[in-house]
Amino acid sequence: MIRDERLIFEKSVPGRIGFTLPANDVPEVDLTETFGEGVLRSSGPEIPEVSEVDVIRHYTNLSRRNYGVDSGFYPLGSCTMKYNPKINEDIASIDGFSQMHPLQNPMSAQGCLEIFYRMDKYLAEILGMERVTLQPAAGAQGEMTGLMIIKAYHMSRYDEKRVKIIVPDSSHGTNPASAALAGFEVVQIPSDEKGCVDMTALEEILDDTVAGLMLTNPNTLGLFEENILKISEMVHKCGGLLYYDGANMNAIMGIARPGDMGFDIAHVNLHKTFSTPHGGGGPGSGPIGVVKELVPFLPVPVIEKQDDYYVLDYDRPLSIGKVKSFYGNFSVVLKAFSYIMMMGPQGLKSASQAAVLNANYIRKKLEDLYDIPYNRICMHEFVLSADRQAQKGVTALDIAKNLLDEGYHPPTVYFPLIVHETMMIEPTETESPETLDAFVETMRRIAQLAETDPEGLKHAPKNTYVTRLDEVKAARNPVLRWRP
Amino acid sequence: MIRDERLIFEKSVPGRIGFTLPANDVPEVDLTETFGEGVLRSSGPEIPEVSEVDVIRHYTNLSRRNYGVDSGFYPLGSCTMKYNPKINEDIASIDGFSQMHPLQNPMSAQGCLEIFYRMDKYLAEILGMERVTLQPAAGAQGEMTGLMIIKAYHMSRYDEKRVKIIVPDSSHGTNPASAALAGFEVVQIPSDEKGCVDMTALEEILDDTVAGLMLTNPNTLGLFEENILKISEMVHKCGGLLYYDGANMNAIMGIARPGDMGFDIAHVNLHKTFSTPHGGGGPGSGPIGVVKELVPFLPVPVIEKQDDYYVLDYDRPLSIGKVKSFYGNFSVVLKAFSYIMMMGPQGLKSASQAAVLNANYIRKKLEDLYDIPYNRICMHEFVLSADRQAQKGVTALDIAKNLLDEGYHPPTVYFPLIVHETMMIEPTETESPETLDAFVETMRRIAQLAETDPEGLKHAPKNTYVTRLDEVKAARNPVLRWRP
Amino acid sequence: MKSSYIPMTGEQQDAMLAAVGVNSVEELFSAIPEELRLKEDLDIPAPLSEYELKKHMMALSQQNFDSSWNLCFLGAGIYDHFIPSAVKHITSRQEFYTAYTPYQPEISQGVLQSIFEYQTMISELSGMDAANASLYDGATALYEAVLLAVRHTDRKEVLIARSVNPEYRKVLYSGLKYSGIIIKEIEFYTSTVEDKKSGTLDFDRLQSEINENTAAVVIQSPNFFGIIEDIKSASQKAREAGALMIAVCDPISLGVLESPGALGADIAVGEAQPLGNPMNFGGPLLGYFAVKSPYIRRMPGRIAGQTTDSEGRRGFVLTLQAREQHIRREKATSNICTNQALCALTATVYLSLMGRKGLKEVARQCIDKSYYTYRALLESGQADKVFNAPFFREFVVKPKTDPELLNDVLLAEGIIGGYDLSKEYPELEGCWLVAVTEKRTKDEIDMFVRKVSSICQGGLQK
Amino acid sequence: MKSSYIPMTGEQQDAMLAAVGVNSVEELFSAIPEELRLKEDLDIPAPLSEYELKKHMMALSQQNFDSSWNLCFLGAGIYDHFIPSAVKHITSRQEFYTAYTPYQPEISQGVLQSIFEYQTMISELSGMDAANASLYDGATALYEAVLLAVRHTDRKEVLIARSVNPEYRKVLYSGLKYSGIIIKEIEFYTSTVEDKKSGTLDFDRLQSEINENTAAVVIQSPNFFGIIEDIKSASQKAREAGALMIAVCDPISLGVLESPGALGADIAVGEAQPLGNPMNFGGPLLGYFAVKSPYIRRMPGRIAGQTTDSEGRRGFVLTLQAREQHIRREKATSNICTNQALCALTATVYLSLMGRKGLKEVARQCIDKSYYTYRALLESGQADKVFNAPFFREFVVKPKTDPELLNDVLLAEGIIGGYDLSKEYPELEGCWLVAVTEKRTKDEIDMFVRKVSSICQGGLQK
Ligand SMILES: Cc1ncc(COP(=O)(O)O)c(C=O)c1O
Ligand SMILES: Cc1ncc(COP(=O)(O)O)c(C=O)c1O
Repeated sequence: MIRDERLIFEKSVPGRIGFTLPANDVPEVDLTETFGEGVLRSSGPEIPEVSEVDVIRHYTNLSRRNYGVDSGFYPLGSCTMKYNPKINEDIASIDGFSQMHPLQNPMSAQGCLEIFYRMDKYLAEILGMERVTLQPAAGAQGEMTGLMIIKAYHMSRYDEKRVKIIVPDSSHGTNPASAALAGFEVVQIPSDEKGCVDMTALEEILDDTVAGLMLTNPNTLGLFEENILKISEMVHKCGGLLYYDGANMNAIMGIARPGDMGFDIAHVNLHKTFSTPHGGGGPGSGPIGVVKELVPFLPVPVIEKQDDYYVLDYDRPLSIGKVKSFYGNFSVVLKAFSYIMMMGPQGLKSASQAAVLNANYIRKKLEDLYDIPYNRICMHEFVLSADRQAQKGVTALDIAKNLLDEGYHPPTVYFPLIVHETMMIEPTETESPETLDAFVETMRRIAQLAETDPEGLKHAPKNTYVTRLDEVKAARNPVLRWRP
Repeated sequence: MIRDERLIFEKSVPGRIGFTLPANDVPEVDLTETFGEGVLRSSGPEIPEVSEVDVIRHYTNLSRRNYGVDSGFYPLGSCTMKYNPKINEDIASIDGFSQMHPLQNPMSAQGCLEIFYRMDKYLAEILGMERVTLQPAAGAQGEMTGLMIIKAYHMSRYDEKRVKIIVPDSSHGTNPASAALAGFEVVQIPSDEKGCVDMTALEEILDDTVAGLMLTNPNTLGLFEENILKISEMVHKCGGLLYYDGANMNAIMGIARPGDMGFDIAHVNLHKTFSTPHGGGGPGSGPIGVVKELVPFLPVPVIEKQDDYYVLDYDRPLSIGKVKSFYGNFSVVLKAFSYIMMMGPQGLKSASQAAVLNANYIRKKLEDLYDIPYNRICMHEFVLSADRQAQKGVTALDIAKNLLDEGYHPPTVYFPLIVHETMMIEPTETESPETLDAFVETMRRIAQLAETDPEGLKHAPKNTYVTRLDEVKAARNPVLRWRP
Repeated sequence: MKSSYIPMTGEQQDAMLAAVGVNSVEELFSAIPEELRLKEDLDIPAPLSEYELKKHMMALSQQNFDSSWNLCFLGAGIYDHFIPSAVKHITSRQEFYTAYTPYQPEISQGVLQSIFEYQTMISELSGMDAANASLYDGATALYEAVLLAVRHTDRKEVLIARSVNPEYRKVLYSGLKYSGIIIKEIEFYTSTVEDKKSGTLDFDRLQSEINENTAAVVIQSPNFFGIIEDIKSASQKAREAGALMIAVCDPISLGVLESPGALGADIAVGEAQPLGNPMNFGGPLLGYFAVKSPYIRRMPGRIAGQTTDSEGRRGFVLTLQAREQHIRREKATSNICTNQALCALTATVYLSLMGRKGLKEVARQCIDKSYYTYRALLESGQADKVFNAPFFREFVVKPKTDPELLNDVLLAEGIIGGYDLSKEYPELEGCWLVAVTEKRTKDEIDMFVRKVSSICQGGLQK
Repeated sequence: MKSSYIPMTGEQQDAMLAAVGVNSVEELFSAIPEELRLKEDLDIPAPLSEYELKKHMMALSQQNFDSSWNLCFLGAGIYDHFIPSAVKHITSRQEFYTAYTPYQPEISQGVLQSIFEYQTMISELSGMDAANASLYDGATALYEAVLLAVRHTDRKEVLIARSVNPEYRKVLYSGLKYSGIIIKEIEFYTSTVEDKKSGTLDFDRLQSEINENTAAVVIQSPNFFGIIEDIKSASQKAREAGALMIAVCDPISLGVLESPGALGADIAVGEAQPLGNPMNFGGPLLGYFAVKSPYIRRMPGRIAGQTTDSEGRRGFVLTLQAREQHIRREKATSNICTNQALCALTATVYLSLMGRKGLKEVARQCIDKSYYTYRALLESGQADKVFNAPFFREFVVKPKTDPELLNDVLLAEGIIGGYDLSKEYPELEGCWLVAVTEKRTKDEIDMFVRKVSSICQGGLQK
């Protein structure tokens, strides 16, 4: 690996250029005369001055210090790091899609609108919902949108005392954060010894101040909430709505549907379940589906078909408005749409089946050496605890760092918060049994080393571009930008 | 770096698939009935059975064990490893070019033909020649084509005793190889103490059996043949032709032209001078230009303009015929065409100027620590000798391997053959002074280590995916394919 | 399970089921109540092969009139700028685009360093001390900025210029609907057309609305009409009232215009799509978010910070995570998790390629070409002046033909016309917002002006 | 030196000139005789910026009728096969395409291993013991094969089927013109149209021409007419005469057809463009070259071989270099230096993706679809049978309208018609060579047949 630690700014040379532009062929405006005093920039910006080859080498080499799904196994629980088919990337680069302006006359954007419209239908079918909005840019924004709809729904019924949103203690951080942001009071309920919603606790909390319950199912332990029908009945009975965090949809595509479980609103992460690449942290897409009763509250515009044409319907008095500009992360939607078109009903189902089988396979192969707090058949992911190893001084974090040295992206660590020394393993369906076997073997070797040579595991990673980084230092003295 | 030593075959699992094809929508032909006995394959082929993710990971990771211009400095002398502008790659991928069949009606391929036609003109201007054929797929094929033209020319004059081609001892291996292949007797002449053609030796050899002389200018020592006008006069006088190996054109674009020097035929390597990427060993493109007298001998077809249309002219009785199917490596030509269009006359000249300045700069900065056999102002490259280091036991090869560890592609070693422990350094114009300085510093450090710790330099490379490879073993017991 | 994306073969499946100790795939799902298990296939189309898909999608794309073959004069927040080819060559490096958020810094230095560089560039452009790693878009960035201001000042009123992008205001209104935060819009100034201030923030109204309840003042410059606002005076007013100044600024304009930071703004946000990101029918976009130091720990979203590794080498990590949802849950500064990392990388590569000079040149050409277009339209006599303040890249005129009708005719001739302002500003009935980027040539502009004036002369009416 | 591709700034240039000890750039060129130094700029167009270039090239590409929007029924050696998207994603990895020939194996394991895999796949397909790393195209591969045979046998006569691709034969004739090697063409057999042998090699003629001077027998299967030849019998004849058997084979067909190796050929060559390489208006192509073991050290071009590194790990190097020009100079087996490495990588990735099953499926669909088309054309009554032997992907018919005319009309309707055989085979006047790959759907074929027959019924004549 080529060691070049400089920032792009540190490669800048005054006067060097990396761009070419057509020569200006219109008269020049006199800037100071036109704009007057104080409007024009007095100094900077310190944007680097480099050539095209500098830029290409710099970022190509940076990319080589990064690990993606295309580099190897990425069992990052809750993130569904499945393989991203290459054809989808090509499709998203078609000029006829990528060079469309969102405010064009809808008649000149029928291709885009058809995709939105059909994607709404497909996702509605997959989720068991009535309609879907593709506006939210990610899961968290989907949640926010859903919660706004819950709010709007209750308000439309003048039911103003519903201020509480219930979330299980195993829920993802975005759930309570979104609820709080949407102006709700967040009530956390515990999980029972089986890892599911504690029914007594739920029972106790349910009253007419409850606006809704947020749940992911299978939950973040990878377990299906077996009481889901009971839960939804209870919540509905007390007048609340059920929100489905669809981050875990990869377990149940074509097998079961949140709508059928009694959920009123459900989001999916296209960047997880529907295989759009995660981009090192986005862009994603978090469409939400709603039951019939909630359709009027969906964000505007809703894409409708009138006669043979697709139109943008803004005339929806009960709509919560807009959660994001325009219509959603179109090019992400495009990739997910392509994925669905290539998988078909059978393909999606097979994907979930294989994802679940893969997770169970790893679970089985590790159960003797690691603690598995809820050791039964899991869905697409499961949680183990490195507690046994931690007693020897080898934490989940140490295990993760050792996996780096072995060429793996580690599982999610320390989430969900209700399990000690958690490692959350989600292999996805795009991994081969050979890959799983190799990973299992590595995990077993690490477990054995934790017994025989725990100290040896404390210094990983060694084979990476940088060794263990001082996060405390970073937070204590934040250096958030380069300074000239 | 992820260590995965398996071949793609070793990842194969029976029944696994990586392809999708439309279902066959026509009736199936009964194969045995149609083809009869013995025509159908009885076994194999053992093509791997892998999934798309397997393929992507396998080759992505393989790519990470490779070094290109985009990885860093690549001063491989004689190869002009300049930066390859990205726009050219995009242009070559345009469907309107890449999806053209060569046998289409020329009226349906006017875009392609216009590019060939204009490229012919541009290169003719750059070379100082009358016309250019773009048919040859690489420099060596350009040479071959040129030599066939030389043959055809003499034969057309019934001058059948011209059987010799003269090449300097500093010439590239393809020169004598091409000459031999074209049916000539190869006569090698020595270089003089200045590194140029030995004029007395040349004088002696010139007679009416000489068909021609092949020369690159600047030559492979990076030196301009100062006697070039004299040489061409002498060769012409005795009835021979002059062939220009244009591998070194990057020194003189817009500054001097082979045609003006007296050359009758000249090739250029588009994959060197005109910045088309080398692809890890091709495809290249080696167009040749010829003087007016030789135009009738050019390979068919020649692209001509008739009225407003471009046509393929096959009706050329003196033509040597075809050296390659169709018209040349079109998509490579396309990239070089784009390059010329972006550089313009000034840009090409600046490129040569900067290339020459860069080479001289490195030469100057190394002259105290390395032997520089012909230490005067060089053109776009120069040759140093590691003789001094070799006396301490550190060969040019060792130096090269140490450069690998420092993140550089080494210079060409052991070519040209007339210098001991040669290293041929060609920085090209796309490298920044900072890069040159860093390289110089590394080369100086190595030279110092050769004095102080020669043994320490014998074990490089250490930081590469594999360490020094046993080439003798490979040649002695050739294993040229994987076996199941 | 025959799919090129699912490597498990039938035989392997059997072996794995056996290893797990179940008899069938179905058994794996036995935790799902029987009545919930789907009995039929999903009602979605049968699978297409890759080649069929490609043809299908090409056909759909051909239903669109895109800017690769139509001339785009539409802006209104999303701009058709030139994107150097090298940008995509970097962002399509698989190590970048197939990675998750950089939770494991040792194998994510590529993304982390690029975010750090992005934060630096955004800070430089906006004249701020720090920036985050991106937000969904300009609109949500503004929403987050307002929340920051409300929390920081512990006040509940926000003053926002009516000339702020309507999309942004809508997102803000939806997001704050039940929050108890009061938003007041400040009109733009209008008197005579010739008044140099017309189209800019009405400072008298600002003065009368601002008070000790004001958490923030929000203005946009160039504003939605392309007009440059007086951020400096607005900042002064905000500071006097103890409110925070939030400036929404276009990043390309900051190549030549003074930074909001230098003009006194506390927070700068905006849409960074113009920095190398394709328009993509409106998404993904790239919300940038930058602040002065006092507000750093209140920023939403991911932030990369510099640190050292165990051998003392420089490295980067996600930092200040104590603000974030995965640690603080309902007390987080924001719920954002997945952001727009690849778009931020795009902007970073774009800015590196353009460099300081290139960015200035783009900005310069936007000014020159928009002014050229503006003047030519006015000179044609077929479009009237509406405002008279200096603008950047985009301007308002009132053509003799209704904008919607005009756009329809232009579209048929391969031109994507300007934005019909009456949609969002009834008071600007008949007004047309035209954007001209560096991509437009003089010839194209001349043709555009010719077409517009000939359509107007034709006297088309609704 | 203002260029985004030349990083040296003016200041740096001055400093460097000083370091070199010259006063000006011109001084660097003082070795060039004054009279040779150009006084004026080259007469080539003024530079375009990237965006202008892109527009210019797009406009040029639009002068072409390409196969992305026209239906291609043209083959004759170059084929319009489906290329999975993943192929380009690999070949556009910069570490691959911006590298030189792998002279430094330790940093070139990517290219070297991929060549080793390519060699294996080609050997497998062709049933040979070894293959080289690629040659320019099928035509030059054949030329090299003939040279090998001549050298190996020390004989001077070569028998080649007239049904070998005319482009290949032309390249061979040009290359051998002054070599003293005599080439004799063996006609294809024709008697009645119904004869199953018509269109295949005329074995009687072969028999009468072959003798102790014959260095090689060259046949192509499927031959230029798409017809499968009897390589086995030809090999027998060659062996009996002490000549080498050179078979030119299409690699896609080898998914289902018996390999030339198994049928007794000594050398297999051909055009591997169909393996994932776009048609690219005829270049770059990919010549493959494979041999039985006795000929390995006579092979032309680059060869990768397996070895071990100093720690005993498997690795790959360029090997058997003693054959090559840079070592042997005029005694080299060939002059080839730069070959078609990236095209070979393309083929390798393509084959990996398609896998054994996919390759067979492609071959299968080519057969089914070409037979379907063939039969429909004959049934239409507007095209006559010419040969009656089994074919692969491509066949000859004689339509009622002259092929050239027919093609012109078809082109206007978005169809790239077949190859007019009269160009190269006067005896096949009016004959049309039609190729049908897996890309063509039944609907497209039906439309094609309908159009052909309606044009023919229209009775168009030259
Ligand atoms: C269970 C769960 N819910 C919600 C989210 C939030 O989704 P996003 O990152 O798309 O905002 C995630 C993503 O990490 C998740 O795993
Ligand atoms: C001086 C010289 N001549 C000829 C050649 C042959 O060119 P090609 O590799 O394109 O066949 C080369 C390439 O290495 C060269 O350097």
